Amino acid sequence: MKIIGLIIALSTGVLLICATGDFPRWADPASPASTHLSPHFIEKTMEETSVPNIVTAVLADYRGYDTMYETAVIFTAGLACFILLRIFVKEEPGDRLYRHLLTGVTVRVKEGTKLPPSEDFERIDATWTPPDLIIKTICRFLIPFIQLFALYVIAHGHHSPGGGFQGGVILGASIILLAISQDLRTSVRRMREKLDAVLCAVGVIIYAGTGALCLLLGLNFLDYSALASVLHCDPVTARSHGILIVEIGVGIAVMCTMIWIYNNVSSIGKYDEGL
Amino acid sequence: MSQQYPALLVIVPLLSALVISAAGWINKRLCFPIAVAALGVAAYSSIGLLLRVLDEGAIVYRLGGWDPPMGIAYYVDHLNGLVLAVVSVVAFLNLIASKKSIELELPDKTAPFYALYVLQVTGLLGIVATGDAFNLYVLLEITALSGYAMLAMGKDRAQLSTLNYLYMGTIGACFYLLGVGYLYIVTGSLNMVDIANILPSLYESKAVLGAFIICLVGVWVKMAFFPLHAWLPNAYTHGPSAASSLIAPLVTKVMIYVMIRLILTVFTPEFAFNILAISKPIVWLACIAIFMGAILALAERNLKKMLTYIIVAEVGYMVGGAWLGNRAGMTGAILHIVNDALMTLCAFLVVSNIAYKLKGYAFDDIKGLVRKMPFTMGALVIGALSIIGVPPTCGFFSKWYLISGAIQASQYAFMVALLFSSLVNVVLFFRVIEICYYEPFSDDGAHGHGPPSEPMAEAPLTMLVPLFIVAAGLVLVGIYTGDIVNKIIEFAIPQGIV
Amino acid sequence: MGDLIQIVVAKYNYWIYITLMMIGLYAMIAKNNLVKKIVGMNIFQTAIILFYVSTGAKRGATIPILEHGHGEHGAGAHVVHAVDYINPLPHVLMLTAIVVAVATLGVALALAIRVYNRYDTLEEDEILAKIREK
Amino acid sequence: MIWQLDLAILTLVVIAGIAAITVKDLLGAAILFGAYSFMMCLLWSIMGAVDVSFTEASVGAGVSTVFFVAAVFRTTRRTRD
Repeated sequence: MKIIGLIIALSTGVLLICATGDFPRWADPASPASTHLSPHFIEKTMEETSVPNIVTAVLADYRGYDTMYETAVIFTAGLACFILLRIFVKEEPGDRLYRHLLTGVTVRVKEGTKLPPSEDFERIDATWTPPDLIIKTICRFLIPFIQLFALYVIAHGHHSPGGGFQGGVILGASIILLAISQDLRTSVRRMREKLDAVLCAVGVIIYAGTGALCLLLGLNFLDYSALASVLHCDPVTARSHGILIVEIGVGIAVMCTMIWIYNNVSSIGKYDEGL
Repeated sequence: MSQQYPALLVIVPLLSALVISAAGWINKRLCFPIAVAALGVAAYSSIGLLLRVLDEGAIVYRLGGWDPPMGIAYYVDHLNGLVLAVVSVVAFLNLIASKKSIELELPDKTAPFYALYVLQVTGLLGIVATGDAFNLYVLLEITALSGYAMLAMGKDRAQLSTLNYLYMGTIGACFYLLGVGYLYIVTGSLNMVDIANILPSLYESKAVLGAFIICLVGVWVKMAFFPLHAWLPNAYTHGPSAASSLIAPLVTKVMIYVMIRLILTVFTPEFAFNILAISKPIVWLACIAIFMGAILALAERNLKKMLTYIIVAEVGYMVGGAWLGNRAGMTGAILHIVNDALMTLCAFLVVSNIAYKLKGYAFDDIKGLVRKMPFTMGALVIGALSIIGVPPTCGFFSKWYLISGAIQASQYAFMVALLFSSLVNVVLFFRVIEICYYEPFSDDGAHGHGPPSEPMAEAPLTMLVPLFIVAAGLVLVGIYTGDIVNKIIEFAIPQGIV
Repeated sequence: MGDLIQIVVAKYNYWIYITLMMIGLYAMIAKNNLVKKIVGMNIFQTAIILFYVSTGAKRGATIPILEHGHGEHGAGAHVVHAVDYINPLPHVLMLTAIVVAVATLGVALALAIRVYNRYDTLEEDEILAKIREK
Repeated sequence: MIWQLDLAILTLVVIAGIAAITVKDLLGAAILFGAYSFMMCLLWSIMGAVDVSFTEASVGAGVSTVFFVAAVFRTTRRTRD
């Protein structure tokens, strides 16, 4: 297998290197890639969509259809991880560990038995380590700021690098950070599985629904200028607002999918004990 | 509203897939009706679209209202109008047929399964309709990811074989992406028609040649063309019935459509057939694919796995037909996309009926099955006749075009391969039918009191009716082949190919 | 000398991209461990993304965010020249590709975990041996 | 764009890539892959693809690495190649 792999990789490499022979010079301003389509995007974006960040404009408007499917790909991945890994168990399986908060004594509870209801016991993971004050405090302190930054990234995507994806991933990462620094149950309490899964679909629905609204308003699918009559503004501004709406949808979908995938992967679908 | 058919075709399934996955958390019984409604709308609009294309010629739908090279456009002509109709109808019939088997095989995950099913169909329809090379890649990945998830829900070694499928599928998709990148760097465009307009001045360029080969190899991996077929049989065999009877008929066929689209629209036949002298080797490769597919199928003693090797051979038919480089061969290849989708669907629906009633589909399990499931077996006979290529069924006509194309191009090896494969198919299906008709159940043999009176235990009506529709479709498409060829495929092939 | 360096720089870039692709492809085919294959898959995808991004590079141009973007909208506010800004199209495409890559990664890891739960190993030859034993 | 920096980082990227697929510990491979992604994102910001490098920094170097670590934690670190 190693030799076959080497042969395939090398022959592909040779083919690719040979084909680079006729490429334009690297970073050449006169190359076809820089002269055919991109001048239109660079020069017309401002007057057609009034978004200074060209990447955002092309991403969500000119090639908005691609981006919708990209969101759908992420959604598909979340759904795939869910269907592959999630195990629905009625009772908690196996032995569970509880820690008595006052004394620090760890109690192992056998399968099928239950602990008397008491406020003093805290459920802990099998790989539990004593809480590190620094990590817990710093994470608790950081997470709101991370989330604030993520919202800024989504909202300011028109003017600076960023947008729905980056913001969504950062939002998702903040919840994942919570799950790592505390434990999975804490983060699932904050973001219930059902809410997460429904929001994941809702994010993509916001995107595709905006497109479908344009279609119902009489223009082509995803032609945000149709929103002008709803938003009471001129078509160019409507495009700018349309981009913001779909970016929010993308942000929600990406955030929830990242959390969904992480939860399923880190707990092997049991939603019980995480990393 | 008919202006918006191209959009409706993919948007309705996409939105309803999302609604299904959300509704699954509220009430699982909502999912199936939503999925049926969505695919029904898709099938309706794809047929409406095909009729419009027949009236008015190719339709360009500008998504986002931007003109094609800037934005993404759908470009629907006779070729993909036909394929769209086939994809949506096959997906719709299979969904209805699969309801019971999904509920049996995946009792607590029906909702996400329906969502993935509809997403898969969305991806396939999008791949066929799109006129943008990069958009095709994104849709390819939706199709692939939902396919992996569905196939991996099967039993035995389903996860392992799906993981191998994932590796191979990703290599294929990445190669395609790389090929598009090479095209982009020399043309600066991503729209298929636009690329085709720029390319003629670059035919000598090594980069274009490289792009073509890489794209082609990527698509070949995805369609399981012979040396790159290793992922297919295991992945399709071990998947749940509903998933394999959706993916087996459609995914390979859609990838063949992509290859034909690359040849006809993006790189133009002039470049593919005349400037490059690679037609002959590819047809030889197709011959080997057909031979190997047939021989490997002979070695199998499991009905479903045998069918997967037949798919490998059929891919060889279509690749070879497309690369013969003449009108008859191309007609045969396009016609065979339609026919093979229906034939494979018929065969796999039979398999899913068997799996619904019996434990397995190895040859030992299906002995004497005809007494137990006579209607299912009747449909299998029609499907088998079509795969073999017996005249009233549609399989005969596409094979006829392929063979006459091979004679015109004087590629006699391809003709021999086709005849050989038909012969092997006769043997394969005769063996299956013999086992089903004549061999008694193994435990009945012990009693030895004349013919056993096995009670009939046919699959439920919701599984049988779609199967009969498909079987009738095989004959009907065969009867109306002339119309399909003269009214649709004739216009799908550019005049340049004689 | 300056020219030579330029040529080497130009070609060196493409060679390195292709080397990275070869590393990824080799790992996907030849490695025995399922997770190593997934690492290879990501390296392959990232190398392709690198290749695309480099097609957008433009000498003497700045990042594709328009200056004087704030304030009045529409034409006439500020004349934009295409040569001043890097080609944004490959960036857009590659945002999509990165997301596709992470989606594939998620599904692949989920599958690898399922395989591990069933066979208790990630080595492909050990798994095949276990299947043959049954 | 400074070509010396570009070449240096390119070389580092290749080294990180080779290391990620040869190291005999899956957790190490995951971390090296994170390093690879992060250097890739530096490379892209040198080329002026700010949005792409931002995405790669959050997705490739951040979340992907977390997924890898989670999967390795749930399976095994052991590997023979």
